[in-house]
Amino acid sequence: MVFLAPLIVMVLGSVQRPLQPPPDGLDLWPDPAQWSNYLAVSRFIPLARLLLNSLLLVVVAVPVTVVVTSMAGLAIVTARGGLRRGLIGVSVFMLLVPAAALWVPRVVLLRGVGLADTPLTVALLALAGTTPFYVLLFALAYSRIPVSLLEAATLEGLSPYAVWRRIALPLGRPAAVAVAALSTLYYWSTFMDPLTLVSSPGNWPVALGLRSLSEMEAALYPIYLAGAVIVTAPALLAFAIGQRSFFSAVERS
Amino acid sequence: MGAAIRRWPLAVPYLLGSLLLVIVPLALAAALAFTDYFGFRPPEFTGADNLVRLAGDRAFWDAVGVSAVIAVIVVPLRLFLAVGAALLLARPRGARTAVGRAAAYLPSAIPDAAWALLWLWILNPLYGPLPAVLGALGVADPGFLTTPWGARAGLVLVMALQVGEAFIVALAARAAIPNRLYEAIELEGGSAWFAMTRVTLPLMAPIVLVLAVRDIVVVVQNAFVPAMLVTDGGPANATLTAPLLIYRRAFEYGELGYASTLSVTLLVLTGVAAALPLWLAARLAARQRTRA
Amino acid sequence: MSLRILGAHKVFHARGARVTALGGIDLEARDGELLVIVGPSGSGKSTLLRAVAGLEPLDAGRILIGDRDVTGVPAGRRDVAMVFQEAALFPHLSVAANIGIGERARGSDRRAVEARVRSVAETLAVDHLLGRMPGELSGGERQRVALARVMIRVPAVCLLDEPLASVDAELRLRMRGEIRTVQRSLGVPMVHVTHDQVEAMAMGDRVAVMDAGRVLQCDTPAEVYARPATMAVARIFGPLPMNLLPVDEGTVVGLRPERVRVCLPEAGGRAGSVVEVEPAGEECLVRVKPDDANTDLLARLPWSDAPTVGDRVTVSWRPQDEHHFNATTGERR
Amino acid sequence: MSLRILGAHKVFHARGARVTALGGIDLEARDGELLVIVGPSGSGKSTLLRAVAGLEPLDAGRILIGDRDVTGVPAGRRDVAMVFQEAALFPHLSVAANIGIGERARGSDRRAVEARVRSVAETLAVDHLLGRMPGELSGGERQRVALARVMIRVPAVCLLDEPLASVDAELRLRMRGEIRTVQRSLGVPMVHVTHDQVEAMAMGDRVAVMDAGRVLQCDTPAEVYARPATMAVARIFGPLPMNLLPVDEGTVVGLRPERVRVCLPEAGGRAGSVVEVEPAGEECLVRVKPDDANTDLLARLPWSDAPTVGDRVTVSWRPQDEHHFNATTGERR
Amino acid sequence: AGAPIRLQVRADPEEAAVYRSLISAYKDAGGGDVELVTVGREDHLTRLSTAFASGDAPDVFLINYRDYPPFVQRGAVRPIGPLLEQEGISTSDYYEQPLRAFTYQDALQCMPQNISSLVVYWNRALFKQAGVAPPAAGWTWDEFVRTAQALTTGSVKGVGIDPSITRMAPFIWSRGGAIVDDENAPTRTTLHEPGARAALRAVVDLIATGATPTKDQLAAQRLDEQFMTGKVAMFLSSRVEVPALREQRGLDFDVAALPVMGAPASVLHTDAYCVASTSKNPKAAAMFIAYAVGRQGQTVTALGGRTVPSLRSVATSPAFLSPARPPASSRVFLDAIPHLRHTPVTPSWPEVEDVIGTQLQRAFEDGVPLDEVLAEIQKQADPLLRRR
Ligand SMILES: Nc1ncnc2c1ncn2[C@@H]1O[C@H](COP(=O)(O)OP(=O)(O)OP(=O)(O)O)[C@@H](O)[C@H]1O
Ligand SMILES: Nc1ncnc2c1ncn2[C@@H]1O[C@H](COP(=O)(O)OP(=O)(O)OP(=O)(O)O)[C@@H](O)[C@H]1O
Ligand SMILES: [Mg+2]
Ligand SMILES: [Mg+2]
Repeated sequence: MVFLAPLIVMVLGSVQRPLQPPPDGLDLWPDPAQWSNYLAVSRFIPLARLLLNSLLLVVVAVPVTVVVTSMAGLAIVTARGGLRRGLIGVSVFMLLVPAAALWVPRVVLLRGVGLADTPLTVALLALAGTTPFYVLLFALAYSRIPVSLLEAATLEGLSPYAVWRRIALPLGRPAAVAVAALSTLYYWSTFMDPLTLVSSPGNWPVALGLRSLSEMEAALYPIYLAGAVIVTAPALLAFAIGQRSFFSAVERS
Repeated sequence: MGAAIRRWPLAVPYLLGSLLLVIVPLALAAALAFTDYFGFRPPEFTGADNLVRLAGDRAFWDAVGVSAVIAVIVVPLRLFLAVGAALLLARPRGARTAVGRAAAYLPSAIPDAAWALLWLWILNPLYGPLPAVLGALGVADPGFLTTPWGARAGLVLVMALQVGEAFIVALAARAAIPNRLYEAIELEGGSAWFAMTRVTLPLMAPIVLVLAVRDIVVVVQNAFVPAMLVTDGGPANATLTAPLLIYRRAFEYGELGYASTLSVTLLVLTGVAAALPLWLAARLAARQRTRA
Repeated sequence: MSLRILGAHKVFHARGARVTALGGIDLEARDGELLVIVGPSGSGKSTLLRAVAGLEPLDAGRILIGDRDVTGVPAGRRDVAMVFQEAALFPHLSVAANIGIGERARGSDRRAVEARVRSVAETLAVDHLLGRMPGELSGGERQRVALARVMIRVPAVCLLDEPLASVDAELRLRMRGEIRTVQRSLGVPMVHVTHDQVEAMAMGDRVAVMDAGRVLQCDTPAEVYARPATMAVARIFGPLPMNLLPVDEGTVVGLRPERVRVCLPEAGGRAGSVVEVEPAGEECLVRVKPDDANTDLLARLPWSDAPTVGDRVTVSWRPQDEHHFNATTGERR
Repeated sequence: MSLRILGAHKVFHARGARVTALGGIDLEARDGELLVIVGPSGSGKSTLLRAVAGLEPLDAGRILIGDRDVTGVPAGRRDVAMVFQEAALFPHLSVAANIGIGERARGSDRRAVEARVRSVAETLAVDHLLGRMPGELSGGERQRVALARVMIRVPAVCLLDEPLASVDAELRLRMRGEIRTVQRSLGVPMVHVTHDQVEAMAMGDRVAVMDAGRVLQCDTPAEVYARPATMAVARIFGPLPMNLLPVDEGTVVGLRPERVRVCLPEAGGRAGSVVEVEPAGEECLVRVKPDDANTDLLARLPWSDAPTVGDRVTVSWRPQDEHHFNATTGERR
Repeated sequence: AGAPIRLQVRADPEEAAVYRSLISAYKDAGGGDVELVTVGREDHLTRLSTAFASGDAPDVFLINYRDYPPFVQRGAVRPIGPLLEQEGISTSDYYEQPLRAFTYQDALQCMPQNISSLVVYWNRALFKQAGVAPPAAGWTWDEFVRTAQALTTGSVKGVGIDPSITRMAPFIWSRGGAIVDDENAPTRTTLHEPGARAALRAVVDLIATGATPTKDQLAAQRLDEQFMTGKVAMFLSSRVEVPALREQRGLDFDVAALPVMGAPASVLHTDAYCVASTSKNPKAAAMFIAYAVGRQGQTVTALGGRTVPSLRSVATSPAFLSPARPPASSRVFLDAIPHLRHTPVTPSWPEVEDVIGTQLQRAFEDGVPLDEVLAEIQKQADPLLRRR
């Protein structure tokens, strides 16, 4: 219940009448419900455009993330000795790097190679696995696969790529689904990355739009909350639809 | 001599991506740490000046202290909640599990700003339900937004419940434990508690460890959004965490060079902090191995 | 306390198909008795053990331990010990901890457990491995560790699912003795699944022959060997499957390969030619294709009498060595 | 193309201890030859196969397939097929897909692979399981599927690590034949690890006896059986371990239990008493404690001659059945 | 029409609409393409910094006076004076204070868009209810305190003041004190010196009367929201509050001059358009700025309600002054202009402000003795000022 409350409050708040004196705290029950707030959102931000950008971002970045991180995870699990320690060490080290330290150098670098400021600039992060955390996640998941399975596949003449594609990925499906879900959420809601990496508003994802809505006057908060619901809904909807298969994938060991 | 199986080429995309997006930028940041840099002109090399300044930068060390205090409380709490929820909801038991799982995951799906807004209301000293409930229970109101420790407690709550990620990861880890092992314990007449402490938790330990390291990093370095939106560092800098301070230093005061110095320092400090659970886990695992 | 299984039924639903793993099993393992179960792969042996242990709920039927009906009782409270077919070792625990985990689970003191672990490990010749992790063991070592985990306690019933499959011949011989000794000293019913016919005959007080989810015969090894109840039993039980020759309509004659004589063509009997010769120590296995039948005949002969492939021979046997079966029902006549 | 293993060395470091899994192995499996490896649990058999397959790097030594030195070649490029001791089936693929995965990986057409899969599945009697998932198979079924996966292709070398351990006797007999047929038609060297002595004798063109990381003897089964090179071989190889009696200083006499006669006390020989009788089909195993020695003597007798435990008996044997070993080196005299 | 340029402004979504109409008006008037980037409060500087660092800075950006020192001192700005001259803008048409504030090393760096100042917002209904006379021009601090006390009843507090140096500065100046030793080249703070101290003392005394919101109330709701919901009858802020208060149905408010402790004084709030030193199209940038601060542009932004125009002619036009749209007494903003002063221009000023704000909060809300707080300010802020 503690967990569910925010959603309820958010939805209720989003149908409050805007432009009335801010209630003492949040007046929970709206009377009457003001559904027009949802239409009002696009008066303030180009909602459709931003949603589209976000969708594009997710569609590109999430698969790339899953592919890059799961391949790296498999490499870690099958490497031995120094190579293995090296890969894990690099990943843990990168996990420790503060995001704030990277914003400025990153944008300087990406501009230098001409990759800044596109709707997909943020998706580049997927090449680095989005976060090394996902790589470690895969490494752990794959370390549970009996070694003899991977060995058998190799003996059957499967290339490293085929071992990954045909054996490791399906066997590590829980991890893949988890990483896909987590990275979807990440790309759907990240706003610091696009804020620093993408200068043209036309290329912004919706989270950044929502971020600017969040700075509206208190009196307009219902509209912000409506925006928040619009932005949260796809994530939740995807979760609700996928939840069964998601958890069943997670469950199957 | 021999031929191990070669699958390291699979790591190449990841390593290249990391090189471009993390390692090289980090190297740049490390270089900037020894400069005066404001972003408008090329950086000026200043040698060890920034380090000297760092040594005497009380505000920064205070902020590191605040971050440490919060991390010490939040990280175990988050792990406890995430792993606890994962264990409780590991076995499908109909609709309640589904609802429970969705609920555990939800807060992480809600935009930060909305989440912060909600907590501003929940913690509100006058209208908030939490102080009211505490009052009704006869517990003294800690002053969630008004006193230093109250604000820290509030921040802890805000961060503690957003554990959807860790929850899912823990759930996946729990699911990966072969059922056969539980059958064996069951046959031996081991209690559920025994199975959890001797089988589940030790087998989940590596993942919990990674979660712990990551949580430390998240709380100590990246989670300035709650601090910024809920308490804005106040009251009297009681919740001015290291990342928030660095953020201000870099972007409000425009000192990108010195902010780099602070970031790199923080990186080193978190490295040390993260080494702690790693060390602890190694010790524990060694004990576990032989004892059962 | 005896173990009784009454009318056990279990159907799996695999990819739409129904697999009857247990098709109504009635079986009893008496107090202090070692009941061996043999049967072809997939005949439901593991399923039966798992049902007894409480790991697999039955669709119908009851399980009684002594006078206690444990059908609905959770596995943990049945007081049943079991060695799994694939040694279920805890990968994060050392061999010593793996062996001792049950005792620890039941709350024994660590010191006391350590001593017990060492002694049972010695019995099973794994004491030099106590500090290792399961990932560092060979296949047979793993099975012995799993066995040690069970032998450390005194349960109400003891179940072994092919615990010696990967153990070498010499050790196997020794462990067979050990298991029997332990079982006798415990005096509890023990059910032992094996594919090794020699093991079945050597160890079992009684042996139950299973096929396709049913118990075909349950009697002393000697009796089952001497008078198999059905053709299926005749094929399943024994160091070598019985030769089954359809003689006239309605009757099949069964002949143990050990009782088949192979002589030079001149002697009386059926003529045929040798299609295969397998050496087997002092003996050899000879497969003969009789001229007047489609079924090969298997014979076990002393190595000294071994023919070579292609030889023309005559096969014969004594009439009293014939077993007669009903060709349609498969039952003994 | 033959398989040659030259000076293979492998040491594991387990919890501080050094375990010499391979202590300098030289071995050859000739073209079209079936080489059986037997040896006690933990003697390094699996490690040797894994080294040949390229799964375990050697500390020293070379592996040659034909004239090609594959020592440094990664596993995927050695063209070696292997059945693992624990059937390594892909749990997410159906049985059919498991069998066909290698063919598909090598780029064969799906149609063609399907047909091949079906035919090899029939050979191994798993065609009715093709649509199932590995989790829904019994232990023996799983091993047969693993075998099918190897038998579908024509590799340069074929390695089998106890592929029949959980298969029932009858099927085993049949599969033994199948494997040999396949191997002969492939005409490649095949190395087969087994614990089943009967299997070793029946199938092997030659047999290598391993112990503690070394090859003790490598010769035809008949020769190894007839003239074991060392006491260890004598114990390890054969359906029953050889009796080893220290007679005088420096010499141990070995006696196959099959050659030991047990008679009534009056007859000539050593007196003793029966301590154990294990039935074994037509025969029985009798353990006799001679009055003048500490070592028990094992004898295999026809069932009709079976004594009972406690009987006073005399054991005797023919002098030509004695094997003589050096008591200190263990070597044959 | 000139080359396309990019404009970055800090604006919340409502304000963004105003800038969008400004740009479309510019286009209608034959101007070139302008890409608008609106960024929220918190993110404006972050974006600017990273954009500058990566060489992708907007051509024109709007910046608040308080944030501007680092930018100008560190060379982010191209002096706008000469550029605007070419566009035919005569600075004499504009109020002088903001121009002076944005002049650095004798050159006009950025062109002010507005000229706001600190005023007292007051709730007409609550005044009527309490029977208190509306604030009169030139009212004294004591009158102010009395008014606040009179307004304080039950659930209503008399006045709310944020604990920040921009709120305190006018009183300090009015009382004859100073914030720093030298406004052009500050080397230390002077809040502990008698004039400033007395002004701060007066505020602390006001708080002690209970006429201001309690600590809990302050934590529960922002001052502007408390004003909207009638929980405080007066509060101090700049012009920025007007659009939101206007939207508030049923709220009848007006603005009044700050009370004086000695001489009249107020503090300058202003934003200006700057041309980035990296801009490749300074000409087009200047053209746009000329339009935006020109008559039409200023009228568009003034109508938005948010700004007090920096162009005199528009400031005195109905677009700004019309009493039809509250606050009726907008002229108060213009009346304050002669007494406007501004805070020092030095790169570390934003940080100094944060330090002072944190300490004042302790004095105002936690009851920490004023002298202790002032000593702490000295200790923390003075080194910052001395740092370049
Ligand atoms: N989980 C399952 N789902 C579907 N079918 C199953 C499942 N487990 C077992 N079976 C089927 O039930 C039958 C009996 O299986 P069981 O494991 O009891 O055989 P078994 O006698 O132990 O064989 P083996 O000697 O090979 O271990 C087999 O046909 C098997 O395929
Ligand atoms: N990864 C490992 N780490 C440490 N020791 C190992 C490892 N793998 C095997 N060993 C040891 O090496 C020796 C040889 O093992 P191997 O698996 O080759 O035996 P094996 O002959 O196949 O035995 P089995 O018949 O029981 O399968 C054993 O003593 C085993 O304990
Ligand atoms: Mg089984
Ligand atoms: Mg092995």
